[in-house]
This record gives sequence, C-alpha cells and structure tokens, in this order.
Amino acid sequence: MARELFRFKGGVHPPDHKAESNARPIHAAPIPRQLVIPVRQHIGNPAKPVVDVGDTVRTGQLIAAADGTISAAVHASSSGTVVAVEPRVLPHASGLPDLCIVIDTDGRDEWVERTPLDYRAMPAADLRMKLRDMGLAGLGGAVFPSAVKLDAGPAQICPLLILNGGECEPWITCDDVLMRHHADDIMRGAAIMRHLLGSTEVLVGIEDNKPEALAAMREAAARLEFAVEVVAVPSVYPGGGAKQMIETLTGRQVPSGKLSTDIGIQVFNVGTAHALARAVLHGEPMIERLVTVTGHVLRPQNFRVRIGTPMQTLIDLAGDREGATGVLMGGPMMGLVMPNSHVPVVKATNCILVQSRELFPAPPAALPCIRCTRCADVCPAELQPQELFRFAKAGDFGRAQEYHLFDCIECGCCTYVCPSHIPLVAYYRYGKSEIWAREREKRAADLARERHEFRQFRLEREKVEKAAKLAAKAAAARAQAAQDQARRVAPATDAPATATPDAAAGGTGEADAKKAIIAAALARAQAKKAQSAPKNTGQLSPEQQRAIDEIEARRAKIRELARKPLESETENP
Amino acid sequence: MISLHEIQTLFRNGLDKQNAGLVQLLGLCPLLAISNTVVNALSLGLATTLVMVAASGAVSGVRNFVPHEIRIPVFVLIIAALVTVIDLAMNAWVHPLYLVLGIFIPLITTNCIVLARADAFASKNRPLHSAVDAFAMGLGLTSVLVVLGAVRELAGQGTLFSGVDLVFGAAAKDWVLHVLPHYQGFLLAVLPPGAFIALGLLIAAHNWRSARATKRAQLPMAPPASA
Amino acid sequence: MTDTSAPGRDSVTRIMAWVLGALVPGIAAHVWLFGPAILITLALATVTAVAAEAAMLRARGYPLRPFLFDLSAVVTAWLLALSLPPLAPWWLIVTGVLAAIVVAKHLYGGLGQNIFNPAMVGYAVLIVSFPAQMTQWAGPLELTGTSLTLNESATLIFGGELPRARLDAVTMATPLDTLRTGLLQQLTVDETLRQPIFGTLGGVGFEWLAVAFWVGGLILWARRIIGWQVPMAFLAGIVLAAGLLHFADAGRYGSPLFHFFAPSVALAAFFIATDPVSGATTPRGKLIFGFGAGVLTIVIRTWGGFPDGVAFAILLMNLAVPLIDQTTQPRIYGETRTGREPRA
Amino acid sequence: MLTAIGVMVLLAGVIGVALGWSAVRLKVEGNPLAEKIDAILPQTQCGQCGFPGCKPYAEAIARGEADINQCPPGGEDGVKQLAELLGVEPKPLDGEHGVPKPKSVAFIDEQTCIGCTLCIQACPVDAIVGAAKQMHTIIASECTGCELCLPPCPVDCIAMIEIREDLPHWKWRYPQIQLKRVA
Amino acid sequence: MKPALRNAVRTGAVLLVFALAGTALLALTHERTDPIIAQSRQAEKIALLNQVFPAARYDNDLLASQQRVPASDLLGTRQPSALWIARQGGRFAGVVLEAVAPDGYSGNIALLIGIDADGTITGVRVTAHRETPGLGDYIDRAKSAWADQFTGASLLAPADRGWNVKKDGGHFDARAGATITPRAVVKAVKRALDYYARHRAAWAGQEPPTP
Repeated sequence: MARELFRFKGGVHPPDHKAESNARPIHAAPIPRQLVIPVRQHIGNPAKPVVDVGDTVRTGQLIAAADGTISAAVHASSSGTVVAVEPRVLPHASGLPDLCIVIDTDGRDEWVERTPLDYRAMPAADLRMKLRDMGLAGLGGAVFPSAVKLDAGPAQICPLLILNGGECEPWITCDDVLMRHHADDIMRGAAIMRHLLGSTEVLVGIEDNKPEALAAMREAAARLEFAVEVVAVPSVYPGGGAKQMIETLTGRQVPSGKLSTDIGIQVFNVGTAHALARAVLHGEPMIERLVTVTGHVLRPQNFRVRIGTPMQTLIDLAGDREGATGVLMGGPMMGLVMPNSHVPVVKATNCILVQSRELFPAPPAALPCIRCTRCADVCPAELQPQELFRFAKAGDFGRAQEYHLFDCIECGCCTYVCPSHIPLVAYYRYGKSEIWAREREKRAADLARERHEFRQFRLEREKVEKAAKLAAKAAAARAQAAQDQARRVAPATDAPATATPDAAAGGTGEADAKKAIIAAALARAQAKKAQSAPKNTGQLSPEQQRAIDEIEARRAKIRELARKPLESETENP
Repeated sequence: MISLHEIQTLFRNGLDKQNAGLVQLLGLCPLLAISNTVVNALSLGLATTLVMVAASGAVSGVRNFVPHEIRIPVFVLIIAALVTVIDLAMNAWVHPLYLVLGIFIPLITTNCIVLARADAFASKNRPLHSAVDAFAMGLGLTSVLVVLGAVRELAGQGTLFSGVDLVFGAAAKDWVLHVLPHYQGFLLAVLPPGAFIALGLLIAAHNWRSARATKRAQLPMAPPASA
Repeated sequence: MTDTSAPGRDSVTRIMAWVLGALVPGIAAHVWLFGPAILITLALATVTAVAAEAAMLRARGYPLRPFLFDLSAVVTAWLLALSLPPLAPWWLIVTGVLAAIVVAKHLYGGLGQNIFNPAMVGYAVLIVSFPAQMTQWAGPLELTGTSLTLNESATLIFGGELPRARLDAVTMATPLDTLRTGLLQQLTVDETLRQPIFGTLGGVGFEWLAVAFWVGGLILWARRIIGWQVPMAFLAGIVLAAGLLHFADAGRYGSPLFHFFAPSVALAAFFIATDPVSGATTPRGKLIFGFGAGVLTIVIRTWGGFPDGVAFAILLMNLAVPLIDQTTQPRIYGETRTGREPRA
Repeated sequence: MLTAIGVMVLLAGVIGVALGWSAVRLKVEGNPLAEKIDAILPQTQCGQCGFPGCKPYAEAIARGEADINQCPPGGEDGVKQLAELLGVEPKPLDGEHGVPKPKSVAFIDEQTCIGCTLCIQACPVDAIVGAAKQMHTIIASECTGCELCLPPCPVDCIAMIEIREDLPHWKWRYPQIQLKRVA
Repeated sequence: MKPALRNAVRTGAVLLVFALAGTALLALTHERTDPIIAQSRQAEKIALLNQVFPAARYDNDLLASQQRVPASDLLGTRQPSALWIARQGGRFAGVVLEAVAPDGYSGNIALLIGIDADGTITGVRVTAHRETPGLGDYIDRAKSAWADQFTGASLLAPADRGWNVKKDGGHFDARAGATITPRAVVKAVKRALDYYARHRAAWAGQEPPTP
C-alpha cells in the first residue's frame, strides 16, 4: 500500500467545513412543480431543442439533441408538459438569460423506456455516441462532455485511469457522500471507463480527510475482478484539480497546452463514473445529480436533485434561515455568485452555498499590491500571480498572455493568501474574457478585410468585363450600321439585279433573322435569370449557406403564415 | 513676409507647447549638466539659441539645393561649422566663461534640438520663419535652463548669479545675490542627480499646468459650439 | 463584483507590524550600546513620516484610514532612523523622511508603486547632500564610557549646542570609517584592527547591534514574513566579495567576518533588501537581487566615495529589478525546461 | 590648413557619392507601415474617415496625409494604438468624422423591403444577400455595422440594431476597487 | 548615364560644395582667433601660477622657465611633472612645483605649490581632485580658504611633529568627519618641501636663460 506520493507546488489549507453536511444521509429532493432546463449546461455547442411548446414529455425523454461532437444532449428530468422554450436567467455569474426548456411536471414521473446497454458488445464509437445522446458530462465542475474524454485518441489506449475523489473545496461534500453510499456504482462506472480507454491501471485518489469514503471505496474495490488501488492523498487545496491529482499520484505534470491523455492518463470525477454506470447499466440519461446544500441553512446536507430544480426549493428543504446574503454555486474558492436563488440546478451544480455575514464577512478593502509574492508561493499552476495582476489591471493583455494567463486554473489560492485582499482571480477572469473578446474582434476584422478586398477585386473585374462588353456592343453596332448603309445603298443602285436572287436569299435571310431573334430572346431570358439569381452566393462557406438556408426557411414560414389567415378568412364567412 | 499671428504661434510652440526641455525632452545632456547656476545656464542657453538661429536660417536658405538623401550630412556639416566658429569665438573673447562651459559648447553640435529643428522645420520653411522658429525654440530651452539653474543654485548654495564675474569680469562679483545668507547648502541640488530631480519637478509642473489649461478650455467650449 | 474566494487572515498591516516588532531587539541594543538618543530620532522620524503620508494621501485624493493603518510609513521611518547617526540633527531626520515618503514613495505612486526603497532613497539623499553630518557617529558606550542622557540628546538634536569637549567625548568614527582611514594611512588591516574600536567580530558595540538585528531577522524568517532567499543571497554576496578581496590581499582588505558583523549589513539583509515592493519577485530573481546587492555593497565600500555602500547597492539593484524579474521567470506547471512543448 | 580642407572636401565627396548611389539602389519597395496601420483599423470599411475603406485611410496616414483621429469605429482606443505605433501624441477623435457608437448590425425589415438591390451594391463587405425583386437579408456575422446601406435604401427598411450582450459573448467586468476618492 | 550613377554624382557634388564652404569658414575663423586664444591660455596659466607665487616677487618670464622633472616619490608623481623657477633681478627667487597627494579619500589630489628662496611656502592650490563633495572637497580654494593655512609655513615652522592635522597632534586644521583628505594634502606638502630642500641648490645655481 505504500505508494509513493508527490507533492504538487503551492496550495493552501483553508478550513474545510465538511462536517456540517457530510454526516446526514442523502435525501432525494421532491420533484418541483416546474423544471427549467437550460440547453447550455456543458462546455461546447449548446444542445438543440427538439420539443415544442405544448408537447408532453416523459422522464428521461430527449428534449434537446447534442449538436456536434463536443456537445451533450439534454433530457426531461421528469414527466410533464413543455410550457415554454425561451431564454431564462441561468446559474451563471453574468445573470444573463439563455435558452431553456420549461416543463410543468405532472407529478407522475413516468419514465421513457430504459434500455441498459451491453457495453462490452458494442463498438466503442457507437457507445460514445450513445453516451453523448444520454447527456453524459463531467460532474466535477468543468462539465466537459464525457463522450469526448472517453476517446483515448488514435492510440485507442490510455494506460492509466484515475478516479478523482479529491473534493478539496471547503464546504462541498457531494462526492464524499456519493463514495460513502454508492461506491459500488462508482466502481462499475470505472469498469466501463477502463473498457473504453483500454486502461491497465486504475487509481482512485481520495483525500485523507474522508476516512469513511476511503473505507467504502476500498471495500468496493476489493469486490472487483480487476485491480483498483484506492490511494489516500494529503488534503491540500486544490489537490482535487485533475492536474494536481495526476501529479500527486504519479509525479508527472501534464505538459502545458496538452491533454492528460497525451501522457496516457485520463481523470474522471467519481460522480461522473456513477452517472456513467447509471446510464450504461440502467439506461438512465443524466437527469439528476447530488448537490450539497450548506452554509447558512438549518440542516446542511446532500440531496439527489433533478436537473432544472430551482435552487430555492433545495434551500427551503435544508431549512432557510434569516440573514442570507447571497448564494454561491460551488465552493467559496471557485464558486460563482448566483444572480438569484431561483435559478435552476444544472449538471455543474455540485454545491449550493448560502452565504451570510457571519460565515462570509465582506472582505476588507483591497490595498495596493506590495509584491510580497505569497500568491506565487501558493499558485499550483506555478505562475507569477502578482505580475499577471499588474498586466491585467493595466490592460496589458499581450504581456499577461506571455506570462501564461491562460494556464491559470482560477483556483483562488492567490486571493486567499493576498495580504492586500486583492480579488486577484476577478482580474484574471476579466483579462481572459477581454483577450477572447479581442480575438473575436480581430477575427471579425480580418474577415471584413478579406471580404472587402474580394469585393474590390470583383468590382474591378466586373468593370473590366462591362467595358469589354460595351466595346463589343459598340463594335457590333458600328458593323450593323455599316451593313445597313451598304444595304441602303445597294438596293438603290442595284435593285432589279438583286431582285431574283433576293427571293432565294430572302428565304435564308429570313430564317437567319428569325434565328437571331430567338437567340436574342433566349439570351435576354438567360440574362434575366442570371440577374434574378441570388447574388453573392459564389463565395459562401457551409456555415453561411446554413445561415441563409435558415433565413429562407423562416421566410417560407412567414409567407405561409401570411397566407394562412387569408385562407381562413375566406373560409369563414 | 511673416505675419504677427505666425510669430505668435511659433513663440507659443517654442516656449510652451513644444518646449524642447519640458515637452520634447531634446538636448537633455547639456540641460542637465550645465544648469547648476543661473549664469552657466543662461550662457549655454544663449549660445545654443545663437547656433540654432544661424543654423536654421542657413539650412532654410539652402534647403532647395540639398537632395533629400544627403540632407542630414549637410545639416550636420552646417551646424558643426557654426558651432566650431562660436566655440573659437568664445574661446578667444570670453575665455573665463569658456573654461566653465568647456566641452558643452562643441557638444551643441550633437544637441538634438538643433538638428531636430533644422530637419523638422527649417528644411520645409522659409528662412525668416525658420530663424524665428529657431529663436523661439532656443528661447524656450534657455528659459527652462535658467529656471532649472535658478532652482538648483538657490536650493544648492542659496545664491543667484554666482559666477557672473566670469562673463562680465571681476567687477561683476558684487552682483551675486546671496538670497539665503548662512545657508548650509543642499548639495544634492548642485550635483547631477539634483538636475534630474529638478527637471522632473519642472516637467511635472508644466504637465499639471497644461492639463489644467485643457480642462479649462474644454469646459466653456461646449456651449458656443451649439450656439 | 465580488471575488468569491475567502481571503485568509493575513494583512499588510500585520506584516508591517511584525517588521516593526522584529526591529525592537535592534532598538533595544541601540539604546543599550549608544544611549537613548535613538529613541528621539525614531519618534521624530515616525511623526514626520505619518504626517507626510497623511498629507500626500490627502493631496492625491486617497482615503487616510486604510493607508495610514497599513504602517508602511512607520516601517520606512524606523528603517531610515536606524540607518542615521544617532545624534543627527532634527532637520537631517526630517529631510530624510520627507525625501523617503514624499519623493520616493508618493511621487512614484504610493505603496506598491515605488521602484526604489524609500528608506534608502532618504538615506542616499542625506549622505550625498550632508556627508559631514552623516558621519558623526556616537561612539559605543563601552569605549567612551559615557553617553548623552535623553535630555542632552534632545538638546543636541533639536539645535541646541553642547560643549565641544562633551561632544568629542561621545562621537567617533564608525569601525568602517576607521578601517578605511587606517588603510589609506598605509596601515595594514591587522594594524588598523588593533585600534580600540574593533571588537572580536566587528566594531565594539556595533557587533552586538548586528546580533540584535540578526535576532529580529530570524524572527521574521520564522514567521514567514520574509523568505530565506534575499537575506542569504545578500550575506553570501557580502562574504564572497569580501572574502575574495581579503584572500587576494589580506593586508589591504578587511575580512569577510568584519563586514558580516557590520550592523548595516544585518539591517539591510533582513529588513531593507527584503522590502517586497522594490525587490525582485521570482525565486531566482530574489537570489540575484540579494547577491548583487551584497557584492555591490562591498565594491562601493572598497572603492566608492562614501563610507558605506549598502544604500547605493540596494538602490542600484532596485533599478535592475524589472530586468531581473523578466529574465528569471520560473518554469510554470507543465512547462519543460527548454520551453513549451509543441502543441499536439 | 590646406590639408584639412582637402581631407574634408574629399571625404564629403566620397560620402555624398555613396549616399546618392545607395539612395537609388537600396530603396525599399512597398509600405510596411501602411499594413501595420491597417491591422489596427477596425475594418468597418465605413468611409467615415473620408477615404474609401480602411486600407486607403491607412495608406494616407502612412504618407502623412491624414490624421490619426478620423476613425470613429476604432474609438479612442484605436487612436491610442495608432499614436503608439507612429510615436505621436494621442488626440481626441475628430468630431467632423462622426462619433463612436455602440457596435451594431444592420437589420432589414422584410415586410418593407422591395428588393431593389441598392443596399447590396452599397455593402462594402458583401454581407447582404438577395436578388432583384426579392427580399434581402443581412448575414449578421459579416455585417460590420458601417451604415453604408442605410442611405441608398428607397423605403428605409434597414435599421441598425445594437449588439446586445449574450451568454457566449459575455465578459467578466473589471473588478471595481474604490480606493481613490471620486473627484 | 544610369540613374544611380547620376544621382551619386549629384549628391557627391553638393556635399563637396558644402564641405568646402564649411571648412573655408572654419579656416577663416581659426586664422582670426588663434593668436587671441593662445594669449588667453598664457594669461590663464600665469594667473594660476601667480596664485601660489605672487607676481610681485619675480620679474622673469615664469612660463618660459618651465622645466620637466622626472617622477619622484617625494612629489608623489608617477610621471614626469613640471616646475617653474622664479627669479628676481636674475637671482633665484623661488619655485613652483607640481605635486600629487596619492592617498586622498578617492585617489590622487593634484597640487601646485609655490616655495620661495627661503623655503617658505608662498601658496598651495589643489588643481584636481575627486574627493567626496561636501565632505573632503573643502581643500579646494573654490570651496574654502583651508589651503591658505600653508602660506608662510616651512620645514621648520611648524616643526617636524607639527606637519600633521590637529587630530593627530599637528598644527593644521581639519574638519571633523573628514580627516583623510587634509591628512593626505599636509603630507604631500611636507614631502614637496623635502623635495625642495634636496634640489634647491641645483635650481639656485642655474644660470638664468639668456633672453
């Protein structure tokens, strides 16, 4: 058992506040009257709604389909009627609305037919497609579509699989209680992952402040037919980060800008393994998850919650208290401030942390940075946070990128130790989104430049062509005029002489003229056709074509709609 | 020839808006090195002004004969010749002062402000304009030098116009003003670092003043525009 | 917008308070060895610094409370006061503190923005402008046998005069000065060191002052207020440079031990060079910064125009900090030594 | 004395010849500066600067014929970048060329559009599709918001719609720390 | 002609003309000012010598009497230096020596020392030094009258022990906190007197140069 462990650089030891919520058993939260299910719950493309207002849906029914490879489907968390497909406020720091499917539940919770999958018999690619359509996404926080992560790449093998039971953020205990009570399901999920990734070694990393979870997982591991090593790792924040867990267990670092699979390691949260087992072995899509409700509530505990349940419902279940000052989704270090307490639980919601003045006093006023480098000492990404702060603050984003701003994992260790109480992570988030916005703007500018230059080129070409055409026309007209004149002159001088051949020639001449007229008409028609053909369609990319198609489809619909009332009007009287 | 308005503009640029010492920060080497007393500062400032006026006038006069690609060598040639003439003249006729200003007279040749005005202004304008511009610029530099010299001399040794006898002979010794009698002396002001600090403070004051001026100018600008 | 992560308990005020606390052994030793004059200097410097800080904050439109209570102005005042001769006249103290707080700190943008160590700027301004007053050190009690009382000190500091004999009785050149003088008189180091002012390790009295600063420094290190890099590198720079010179010609250059136990070295190593604002920030940068300051100190002491070189050495290294920081960026997580792995 | 004059004159002659020769032979073709300026400009192609497009304006700046403050879509930020590139003092935008507006895209009211194609001809980036006597549509992702399509439209069916922030385009705000008294 | 060549000839010619004009101007100015400058230099030198050896006490052309002397430990010199011999009515009246105090706080201090025929100092001036400003630079006559206290001194007055700063029990003042510099100067002056004593006979015996 004496596995050599490695200490990653940096990290802090905040008070863990786990005991508040991890002692109580898991409660299944009742299904609320209304579910609000966002189509954008994961990283990648948002799912596309496949239901309309008025449709009745059953529990586990697909309501929005995955769009592209990096995407995941969304399912009805309970049976009922779709009452709206519209933007609603999301559990997101922005407080902006985004497309959600709203279901009024009927309380019957009637499931669609659930078919377990025989994963051993299926081709891996098919299984992954299936998982994508079952909405599998990582439950550790990043919500990356699991199907993508279960692809071991061209090599089709990923020797080391790590189950991440490191729940390092204070207050959160949903993984802890999941491991205590559902260790076997987690291990079954691990078996499926091992199958898909072709892993030869499976490690489970759990922090040593969760002895019950460690014991339960070890027991479950002993019951397996393959070897799983459950390793107790030191409790250091952010030791539960995937990269930190890898370093703790193997001593290896994921190269900057690469994926862990590039060094033959894949990491999954234990919750994801559990959801995977439910999906494959029971045919249940991802419609629920464990959520810790803690902080300023009467009975902090973990709930099994249907996706789309309003957070306030859970807070009420845990015992709402006077004096709440706000709600965080996630822990105190990395959590996001919720715009209100009525936003729905999503796949990423591991914890609802109710704040109060006593538990989370307002931070003292920020003072200037004194460059004490305590932040650098605790930064697990081994960055120089004080420099990043300086650049982000000054708007020097180029330098910030040079100093690896994008390697920042926003763990909040720097903010935690800063003696000047500077909200450092807020500056990094600001810097990152500014850089992204600038890149978007730059791409747009490049596109505009390119299109403008193409247009200039096209206009130039058209001008040349037009000039050539005009010149040709003028030449033809001159020739015609010369011919006419010749004709006018010829009959006058030589009329009788040409009279006889004229009949013969007239026949052919007439035919020629007719032919010419027809040709001209054809040409005109063709030209007209060409004119009325859509312009600017030569240089369209597939996306643009798609956008146009959509517009056309909408127009057709509008036309139809415009016709319909007329028809009905004519029918009615 | 040259309108009053043009002269005003040139002087406003030279003395304030485009001031060589405070805004363009050109010619700092002599500015910092020689501004430890008012007399030194004034003498070097006037010498520089003289060179600038002569050089700008000459450059402007020949500007139409000089091909673009050799304009810099020609300008430098003109400036160097003029400076050397002034150097020799000072050496001959105001020898004591020459001893104090020493190497800074020949260094006027490399003073960027002279070449900068020759290239930026004189090579594009008529001789009279160029001479006036050079005079204004030189005066601007001189005024900064004198202020700097006064500040440093006063702070450093508590006097004004010390060394005036070097220019006007021993009889002028009594002209020195002992503003702060029994002054301990603040050596830093006289030493080179003091020059940097004093110039920094002067630039700060100038920036503050022009910032305030623009603020003032902006406020009443809006209503007349709409009227 | 709130950043959600909960800040820990440490604060700038606590850090500064620890620094002040760690100076107490040094101050106590100072009183013990040189008489109570230092207390007057400290008090005057503190009052001036706080007043100047408040005035500048007000002029720049900043709130007074958080910035005055961060104690950084008091730290600057104490460090400068401890670098001055104990019997320095009041105007010298006030000028130095004003140069430190007004020029070096606030004209550069206030706390966190000052590229130079304010206390050392104050010291440099004083030694350049008033070298004569800055070399009037009180002799250690052990040698003079008498020291000025608090009353006498106050009289002297605030412009009153003392009988010349009384003054001569208590002032003498510092050991560093004496060594320099001796060497210039063609005496060898050994001959010079036989003079009474030299003790076993450094100067009589001075060596104990150094030890007291060491104690304070080690407290700061144990409390993680300062890292080990800068003090160790600084001392290494001192010992190495002095050792090389001493090894090359023991007759002309003082021993590393002597330099090591100069109070200014101990004060600089633990309290001044470790100033985070004006120092280097990367781990390797801190080593270079400290080492460079140490070597420069010896170089300036040996060949410079002023008796001690610590202040100038640190100011010079302050200048080099941006360059040092930029060129010593540490490897980040997942980055190979030779640079980033090419993207797959 | 004569030698000095001789040496100087000889030197001057040689250097003059060398400079004159190299000025012709070593001339650099093209204008890399204009390209750098063009890269800063927003590529709206709106012509508010008085030039037919961003590139002509960039070339004019490079030649010193246009000032840096004539591009309202680039905003004060753009002026600042240009000033930095050219090493001159930044100045406020010239109001004669318009004022910066929030970023918008054109939107065609399809009920009113008569399909005259005039806007298609006006669009500098070919972001309008459609045909004669059919309704036109704007490809929003390619519209630069230049407003050049507004004046030619005979029925005023084009409106500029401000781009609202949505989730994918949302940005974290600059952390507000109130240290300094607000004057 | 090729365009490059044509351009080259044109620019070459223009620059040549300007060089010619410029150099001619300089040549002219030089012609005019050269004698005046030479005069000024002489006057300057003689003024300096007169500071340490009053003009009233000699009647020869002091500048013309310049001699080169080899480097000497007593003068503190490492290179040959100059001395000037003053005569009154053809008789030896004194000498002006260049000496160096090598042990200043920051290196060499260059001195000019005038000694009359009796071996009494007529004046001492520091001509070059790098002493700390405000601390050791009061030896410079421009800063203080400190150097004047040597005037009238000789090897006998003060006596041997007296050739020291007061702090070391000698006769000469020194400011507190800066004794290294004056110490060095006092010693250098003393050694120059020794040098004088050793060579006086040779200088006095020399014939005055015939005019």
